[in-house]
Amino acid sequence: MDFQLTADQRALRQGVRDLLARRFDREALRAAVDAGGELDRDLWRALGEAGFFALRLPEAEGGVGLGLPEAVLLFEEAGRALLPGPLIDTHLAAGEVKGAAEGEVVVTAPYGHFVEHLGDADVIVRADKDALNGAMKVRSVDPLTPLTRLSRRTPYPYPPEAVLLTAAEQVGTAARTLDLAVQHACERVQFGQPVGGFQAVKHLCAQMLVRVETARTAVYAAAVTGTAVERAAAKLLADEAAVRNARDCLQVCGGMGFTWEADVHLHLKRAWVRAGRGPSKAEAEEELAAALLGDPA
Amino acid sequence: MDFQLTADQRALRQGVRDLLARRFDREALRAAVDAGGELDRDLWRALGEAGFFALRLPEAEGGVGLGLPEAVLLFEEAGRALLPGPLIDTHLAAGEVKGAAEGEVVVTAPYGHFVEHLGDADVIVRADKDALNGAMKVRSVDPLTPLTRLSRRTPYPYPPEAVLLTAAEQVGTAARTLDLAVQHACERVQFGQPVGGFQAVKHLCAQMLVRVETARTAVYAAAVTGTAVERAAAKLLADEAAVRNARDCLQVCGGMGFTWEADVHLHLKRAWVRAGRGPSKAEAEEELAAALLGDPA
Amino acid sequence: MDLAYTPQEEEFRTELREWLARVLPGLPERPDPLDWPGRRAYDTTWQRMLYDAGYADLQREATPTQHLIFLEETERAGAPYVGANFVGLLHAGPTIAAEGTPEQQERWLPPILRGDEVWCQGFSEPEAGSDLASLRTKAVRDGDHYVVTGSKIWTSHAEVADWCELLVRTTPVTPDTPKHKGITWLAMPMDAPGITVRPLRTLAGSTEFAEMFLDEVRVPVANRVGAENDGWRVTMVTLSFERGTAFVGEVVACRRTLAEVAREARTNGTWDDPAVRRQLGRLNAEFMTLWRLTQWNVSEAQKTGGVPGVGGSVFKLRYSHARQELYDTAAEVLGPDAFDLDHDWTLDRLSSLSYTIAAGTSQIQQNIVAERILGLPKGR
Amino acid sequence: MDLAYTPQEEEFRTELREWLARVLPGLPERPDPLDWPGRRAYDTTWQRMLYDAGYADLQREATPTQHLIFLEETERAGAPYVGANFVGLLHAGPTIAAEGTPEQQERWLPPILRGDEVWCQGFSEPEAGSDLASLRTKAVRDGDHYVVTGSKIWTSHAEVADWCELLVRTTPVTPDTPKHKGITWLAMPMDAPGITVRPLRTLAGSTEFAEMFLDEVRVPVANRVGAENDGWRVTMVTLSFERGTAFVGEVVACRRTLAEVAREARTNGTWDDPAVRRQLGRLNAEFMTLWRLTQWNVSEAQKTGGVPGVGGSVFKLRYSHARQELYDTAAEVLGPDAFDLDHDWTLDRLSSLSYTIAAGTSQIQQNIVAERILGLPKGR
Repeated sequence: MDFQLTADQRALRQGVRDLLARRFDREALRAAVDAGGELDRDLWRALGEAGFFALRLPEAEGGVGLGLPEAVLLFEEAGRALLPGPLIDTHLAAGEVKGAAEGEVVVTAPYGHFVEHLGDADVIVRADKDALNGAMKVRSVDPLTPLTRLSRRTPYPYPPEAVLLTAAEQVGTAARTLDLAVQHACERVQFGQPVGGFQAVKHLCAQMLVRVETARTAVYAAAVTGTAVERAAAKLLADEAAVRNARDCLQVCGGMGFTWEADVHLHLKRAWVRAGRGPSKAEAEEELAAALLGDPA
Repeated sequence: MDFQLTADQRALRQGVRDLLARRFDREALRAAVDAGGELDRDLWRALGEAGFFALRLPEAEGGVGLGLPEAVLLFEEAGRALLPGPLIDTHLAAGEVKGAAEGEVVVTAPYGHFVEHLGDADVIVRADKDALNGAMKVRSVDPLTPLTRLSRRTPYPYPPEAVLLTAAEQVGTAARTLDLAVQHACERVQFGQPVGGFQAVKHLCAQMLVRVETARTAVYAAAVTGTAVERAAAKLLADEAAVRNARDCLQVCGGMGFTWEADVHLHLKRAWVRAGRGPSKAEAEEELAAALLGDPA
Repeated sequence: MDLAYTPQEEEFRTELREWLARVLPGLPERPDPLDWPGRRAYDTTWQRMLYDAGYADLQREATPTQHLIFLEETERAGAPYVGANFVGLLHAGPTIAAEGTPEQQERWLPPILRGDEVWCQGFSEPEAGSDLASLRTKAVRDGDHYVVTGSKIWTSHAEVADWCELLVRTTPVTPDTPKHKGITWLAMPMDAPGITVRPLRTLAGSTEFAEMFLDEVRVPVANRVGAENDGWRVTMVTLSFERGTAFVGEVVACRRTLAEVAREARTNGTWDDPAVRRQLGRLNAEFMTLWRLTQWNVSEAQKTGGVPGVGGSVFKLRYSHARQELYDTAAEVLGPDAFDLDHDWTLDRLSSLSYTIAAGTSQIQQNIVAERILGLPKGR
Repeated sequence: MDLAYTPQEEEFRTELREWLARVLPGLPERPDPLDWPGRRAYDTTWQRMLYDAGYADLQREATPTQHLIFLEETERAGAPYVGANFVGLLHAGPTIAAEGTPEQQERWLPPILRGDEVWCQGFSEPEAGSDLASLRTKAVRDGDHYVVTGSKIWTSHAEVADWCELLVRTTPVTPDTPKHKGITWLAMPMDAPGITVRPLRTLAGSTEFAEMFLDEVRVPVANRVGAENDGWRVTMVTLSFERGTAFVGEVVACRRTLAEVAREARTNGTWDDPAVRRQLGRLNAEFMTLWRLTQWNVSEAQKTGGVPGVGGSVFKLRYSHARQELYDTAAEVLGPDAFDLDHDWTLDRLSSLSYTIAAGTSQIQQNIVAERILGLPKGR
């Protein structure tokens, strides 16, 4: 047993982090917000070139030939950077939809009552021909995720890999909001000391770390084992970690966190939107409960 | 509107508190624990003389002629002092069962799957003749509340006043465990200061106070209005305040709180037993939910 | 201990209801939230109507219970909120009433009550939030003026205010002058040269608040309320006593919203999930009791003339949390609509996020409760 | 990143299983919990069996993963717990192994591994709980002995122990000698005159722990491990590194209990309440992940030879909370049985209350995580 990142996996993660720092820095993020989540096609192609979409495509088919454990590392970084776009749908479409692997096309797909980034999408998958009949763009709570509301719930289930990759993105948000909270707590001085010196702030941050570590472990484990029940656990814990950490980050940052200029609200809103993908909390819990009546662990 | 205690009500509360301090001090409490909750008949008669049981009986029938608002003050004090015995059943039986009002007899009644203090009881009410067939004494989690398990659930509902008076007892436990926590936090020195100087301890205590004030208000309001929905709110909030405050008191008191000699466990165990009386959390919530669909508040 | 209203109170309520029924239909349309002059005009028109009807100065002319009835009935009737008159009626006005000279009271109070003049509040600063007393905006005496330089934040209605109740530092912090001692309270005319107001966008996308930059703004010394360097005490006189009425309208509104959420749940089928239903039931207990707690606090104020603000901390801790839970539950009931900013509850959910932060974070409130009510020691 | 066991690890597991299947049926009956000599005999018999089979010194002879497998399999097979050998095997022993002289190691380690000698721990004191370093039990040098006076608390197995790993103060606290600097580690023979052991009853009604009163107990200087006044460092060497295996058996046991609670819910009908069901599902996610987190930490220790104890704080924070939730849920499922001390889960619920307190309260653990992992500043 070696349930630790390999050297290759660590290098992969660092590579993506560096790429995103270069190609999607804070300035680019705020520009994307101002653009209402409109996609930067150059960036999309850069992601394609870096293997973001082709990661799990066999090498024989021009892909990188890696697996879900590597994919969750990528999507955690995407979540951390608040990278916009139907990343998961395009990633899943690599090898199926021409140009997806290379980042030449943007692929989206309906889930539940919504399609994300419909305006920017070149291809829509998992949709029958009249899926978009009567669909209406809504004023999305997440400025980085344009949402179109379907006239009826899509009958296609959210793919299992998409559930897991969404959970990985949530871990990215949980981790990043912890970083933001810690940074603020070390820098902001009130009552003559950094607010991070106060136990109440310390303990908020400590619990945020506990959530990150737990959710990340669940996501990694689900990526390695690929079982439905571990995936449900990963989704449940990662949704909770992302939403609660973003909330706690806001609390730590106080008034400053409540401004539009602070990034924390972008994480919170994205975490809400991601939690709406795939099984709900209740559905995940039901799946996990049912598993208890099977063979004892 | 004058939703404050009257001078008479304050005097009544102080009177009961003084009586219990005199007749049921800490030594008596620990003696009762050692006696496995066996009742002190002298104390029972003293309670009777003080009007504890006859409180709501009309003066014409030899009672004190007061109402539920006064009764909840009494039972809050009883809860605070961890006074043992089927106080509520005997109080409700005053005027119905001879000698109950005076504290000459001990009256108990089944609820759910249990009868409390069966061994000490002179009279059992709300029970048909074969209610006790096959009943068995259990090793009660609460050393001050002997429990007998019925062979089947009693068909008699727990009386509305009993629900409210139980909630009042829970407020007593919530308030008393706050006192214990604050006392410990002021006296116990660690790392060169009273532990109450640490924010984490402060905030635990502050939330305990918030629970006490909220639950107490709910109980008083239910006593004044007498409505089913306010009673459900009182039960819900008081159960939660009692159990969570006892838990938090234990956390504040640390290792010392974990010993048998500390009183906090007696409060926690009693709070668990009381929460088992009358509507469950789910039942109370359902009643409160149903009320939302009635006339808007 | 009772919850019944006296005949006098019932009469006050009846007359108020009749008046509301008569005047509300004649009100103009509500202005667009982005139309600041329109909002000012709307809010001051309403204040003038209250003034003419004798409801303008409830803080002083009515009992706490009547005040509660006023807030309850106006909320139920869908009357306008205090809006732009908030600071004048509830902060600056009471401060001037308590600590101002007769001339100052005569100058400033009537226009507030009539809705002629609007006030804003210049207390918080970018570096002084929870630690308000560490404020740095500096006022230097120059003849019969103070020359004020610094910046303020979270200033509501700054764009349309006539006056700003401003806290400034008149003596630098030194070992001999602790931070609370060198602060002075000034009434700053908002048309004075050197004031720049910049809207501050919140995470809800709105610009309810502003930043205010002060560059050598000259404020007459005559506009100082209380003594120089005594501004902290002057401010706390108002802030630390209340009548328990601060959240009356909001609690009434939350209870109405909760009932609406329950009906929405019933309509869209989420009601059939016992977990959703019970959560709604739990919130009913919560807000029903917050209402009773309000009545308790108002009754206490009625008896004593005003209650220490620490009791308000208990209320605010519970209420701010309950309010956030309410809108999280509303989002769960709404499902997909919760992602749509055109649904009121989505915006309300976003703005409810400030409740555990603004006007004293929950952490600060817990310190207050622990130290001032429970007597726990200040730590190292 | 994988969760598969290597062929060597699988072989270790298979051999262990075979051995357990062979020897467990031959074990004597479990002694009564109040029969201390019986419990000692039972626990040391088991330790001797492990020794003879080569499983006694896994801390040094096996990899962390093998150690995890050992703890997992013995728990699943219902083998005895480490019991009375806990302190010897997991605290005193490793300390002596790391810091003792060759003679000390020769004297004390083999009897621990063989189950010949039982150790207890004399660290905590009535006035030194979370703040362990403020301990006051005093040792005064008298020739080649220390004369020890003071009192200790929470000493498990004190009644039947041969040795006590004792922390004593050899230099009083002064401005020049901070509290961590004057502490010394001693091995105290439990048959020395002057030791009084008094059972300490917990809220669960059990007497797992004892208080220990020391009245001029003479301990040879030769029994000191490490230098005089260096006892804090000596102790921390052991306490601050771990292999991630501390809670392996408990997590396995909790997962089994959770499945039993689910089956009980199914049997008694509470399963039909979605709220109960989902809470069980939530706990499944919790404990499944705590198991994965254990495997993560053990894998890290396997790579690095041992991990800093702060990682254990993260685990303990989550685990102690989850364990308490598990038994609260069990009580909800049990209904009336939850009030019956004859039901195992009722007692387990009571003892689970100590998990957020013992071995570093959750508050202390959060400080550790915040300061040592996240780098937040120490406050005033």
